[in-house]
Amino acid sequence: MTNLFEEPGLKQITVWARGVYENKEARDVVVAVTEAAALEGKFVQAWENYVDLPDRIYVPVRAYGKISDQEIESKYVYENETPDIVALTEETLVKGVDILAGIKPGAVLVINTKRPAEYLFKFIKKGTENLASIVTVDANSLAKSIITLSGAEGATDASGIGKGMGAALAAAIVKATGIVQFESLLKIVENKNAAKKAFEKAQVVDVKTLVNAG
Amino acid sequence: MLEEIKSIKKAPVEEYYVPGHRTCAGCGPALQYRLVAKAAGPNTIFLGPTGCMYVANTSYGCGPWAVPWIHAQITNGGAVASGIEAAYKAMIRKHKTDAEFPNIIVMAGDGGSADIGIQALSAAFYRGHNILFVAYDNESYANTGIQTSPTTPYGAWTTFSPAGPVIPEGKKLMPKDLPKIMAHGHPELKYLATASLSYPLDLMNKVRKGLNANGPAFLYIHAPCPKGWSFPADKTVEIGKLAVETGMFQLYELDGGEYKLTYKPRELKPVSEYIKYQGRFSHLQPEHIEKLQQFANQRLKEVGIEAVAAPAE
Amino acid sequence: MGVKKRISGCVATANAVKLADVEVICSYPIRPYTGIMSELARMVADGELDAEFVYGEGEHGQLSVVYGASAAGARAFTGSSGVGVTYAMEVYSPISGERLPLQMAIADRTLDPPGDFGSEQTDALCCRDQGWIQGWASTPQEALDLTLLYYRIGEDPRVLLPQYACQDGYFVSHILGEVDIPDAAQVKEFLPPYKNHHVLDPRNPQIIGAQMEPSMGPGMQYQRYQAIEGSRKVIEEVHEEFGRIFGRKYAPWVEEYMTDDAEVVIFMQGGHAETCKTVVKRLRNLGEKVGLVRLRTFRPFPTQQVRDALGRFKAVGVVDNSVNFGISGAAGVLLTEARTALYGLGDKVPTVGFVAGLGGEMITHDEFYKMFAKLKEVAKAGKADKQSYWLPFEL
Amino acid sequence: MSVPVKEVPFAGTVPSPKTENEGMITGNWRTRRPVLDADKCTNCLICWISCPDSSVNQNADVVSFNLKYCKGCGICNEVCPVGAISLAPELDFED
Repeated sequence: MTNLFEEPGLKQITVWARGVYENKEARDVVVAVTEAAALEGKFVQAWENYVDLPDRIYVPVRAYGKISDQEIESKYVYENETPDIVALTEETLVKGVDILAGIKPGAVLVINTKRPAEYLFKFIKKGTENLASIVTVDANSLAKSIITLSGAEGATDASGIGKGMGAALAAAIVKATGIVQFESLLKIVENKNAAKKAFEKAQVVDVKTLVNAG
Repeated sequence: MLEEIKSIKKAPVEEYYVPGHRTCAGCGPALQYRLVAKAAGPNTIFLGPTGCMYVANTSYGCGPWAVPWIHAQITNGGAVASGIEAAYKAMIRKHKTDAEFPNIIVMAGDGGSADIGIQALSAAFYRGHNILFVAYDNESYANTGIQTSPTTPYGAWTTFSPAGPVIPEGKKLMPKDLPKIMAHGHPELKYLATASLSYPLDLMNKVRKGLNANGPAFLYIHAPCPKGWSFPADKTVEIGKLAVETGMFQLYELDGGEYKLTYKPRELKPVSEYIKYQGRFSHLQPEHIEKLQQFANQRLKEVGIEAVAAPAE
Repeated sequence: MGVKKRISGCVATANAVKLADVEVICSYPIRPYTGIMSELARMVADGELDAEFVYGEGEHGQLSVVYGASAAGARAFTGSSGVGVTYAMEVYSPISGERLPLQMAIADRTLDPPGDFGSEQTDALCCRDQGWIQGWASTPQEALDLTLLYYRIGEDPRVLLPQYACQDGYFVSHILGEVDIPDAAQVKEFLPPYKNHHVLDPRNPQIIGAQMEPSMGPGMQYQRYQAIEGSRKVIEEVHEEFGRIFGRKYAPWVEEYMTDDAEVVIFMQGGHAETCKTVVKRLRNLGEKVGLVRLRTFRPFPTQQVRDALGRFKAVGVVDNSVNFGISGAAGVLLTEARTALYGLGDKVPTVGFVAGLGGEMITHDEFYKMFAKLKEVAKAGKADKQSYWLPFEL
Repeated sequence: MSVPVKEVPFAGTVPSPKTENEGMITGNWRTRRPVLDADKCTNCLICWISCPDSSVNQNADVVSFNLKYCKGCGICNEVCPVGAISLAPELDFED
């Protein structure tokens, strides 16, 4: 059954965040990356997890993106069941949250953190067998999170896409995965400076080296 | 008869609003809920009209109450409580239960009390049911992501009253004064008080007075909301104190028909001290802040405090 | 044994509520059901009934009060008519979803505009899909009996669903009829005290109505579906026992009148069926093979029983006493449900819709006569040339 | 994925929890952990009475924290009159 409905070439991005304080940033990451992909002629979709809303301060919440070469047919499959890319707007999410649930082989984990990947890897208890690399970037040092309630529940975000820390996190995703051209992302995000610095500074670590070290 | 709690150290250790709920970190309404439950004790039935304290507390088919709890619609907390009370009265009288008459407490938000719920609330008090109706005021429809309610202050940004070039102050209307609406015109009312989570002992004792009143009692609790008001989650208690110290909220009770101030700030601070920590007011211009100051002065005057606050800078 | 009195449907219902020994009643005035509450208020004031009589602040409040009362473990009663029934709409689904078997009497009434106070089944039919047991009484006697039957069915631990006991406003609710009021001992035997396993009791704390995420939604709805489907067996059992105890036997689903060798029948529910009976009888005297099938239980809808009952005639006319603007078949919900029941029988049983008695107007003998005449034509032709007819304008 | 019917609570009703609601464990919300300096704590219980999550425990001498549910809001740190509570990054702790 699953194979019958598989959509080859469909990539899924799941961003985990802390409610209220980073909800916009999570939404911005998926919107920025998918809008960039749309500029490149891809079919895209971005949305927030409805059950996670209304978000509460610090509650783990998810935002999703889908990018494909073909028209997306699973547009109302409302959770990303097999993500290719997982990103965290906040580092503590590695602890006690099943962030890698369902990831595809070769998946990439991108974390907003000052800490090294080796340290964070210790906290991830499930799903690492399919994980190819961990990308770290100190997005908080490049841009602040914008806390706003506008844009939630399907409304228009009056504060602008990629104005805050999400621009940096999106850039790290692009650097590690090449899912879109970095130039495309820059056309979308407002905080281009943060995106550029993140693109430059993000560190990609092969999970194999972490497993061997651990 | 529930006895007066003399100090925080003498407050009951037992929790009836236990850990494990999906309320915000630093949630004011959750804190007041815990204090109300603690003061009320085990022989209590809670009703939760729709709102944050329904949805956030019962997400995923579970809940944090060690006492019975039932959902009511956002419209009908007062009516459902009336039904429970009438049922217990009749069942006890007709020997259909050997239970003791319970404390019946409605925990309604400002929408479920001052707005869509006011009809059921007023009717329950008119009829004289022996219930305690708590209106926890976080000054917005918070569960749906912060929309204006009748108690949202003038000038506050919400997703239904955003500030913009055409409407620079955000919310243009002055808030309803629910405790005064309740105080005047409900002849069966036995007890009414306002409280704040920042004054926990006062709050718990007002809960007990209300439950001891043997008739309809109304408690209006100021419950700062870090999400909706945009202040850091650790500042909830401080914001609650500032509301009282600036006169934006007044602590009083109406017991036996007379207003009594239960806390009088030693020195009133200007309203600007209160609003500067809250993102929802960050767009306000001096003329808007002045209007808020006048609003606070007026409310203070109504409860017998002459405003001495300096005008906003 | 009981006593016989000439009373209205309102008073008959009130007597049943008294016999059911309810604990909480919640009132709000609206014609034509008001008489039920006035009668109950009098009974409470006179000490005939020991119950809390709560003045609702409106129908929404009424339903909310009995919701709370039922959740606290009390047997509870309320009622309404017309726009009052629709004003309370928010509260019907929580009551059935939380499986609180309280009862609401509906003396039906047309909806506004323009403030017509006459009988029409539209109000009650608006709430037909809320997970409540529902059916219509055609006489004051049946109104009394329906109240007792429904409490017993709804409170059965296999069912636990609320009930709308409906009667046509004015016709049934106001016109006196002879009613056998059973004695309390018989009712006690038939209707045991209300017990539920989820009640608000601090000695056994439970959380009632916690919020579910969408993944629990299908299961929650499936439970209610199972409850109403499962009630079919209970409805039959309870009717059987009612007959045994009270000596009045009702067919649980459809009542057939002079249908034995009938060729065409009218299918309908409610008090106007009494008028139809006269027409059937007179036409029979003239040698016409006509009959009446009266639906007694509308929810759950007895699909199989209706199919069995109607499937053997040459034409069926379905009388809808409600407005359902834009509905398939251009008549009413009874026509669509009857057609669903008959689906697959091909052209064997042509069906025609008749919308009649709207706004509280009576359905006259003459109108029923015309309906039967039309049905004879349809039976002869083997098909109808029109889906439905609005009376008196189109027939 | 839909929950099987048998696992859906009947009539939306569940038993009340006694001391903790295991259905909603919130310790993983925390980014900062409260840490007590027991030498400074006077056991005044202001932090205990001010916790929205009932996650400060009373003990004989000094308070402790219920980290299974503590969301790390930091109110305890704010209200402590003697500065006995501090907040440390949660990822500094391996447990």
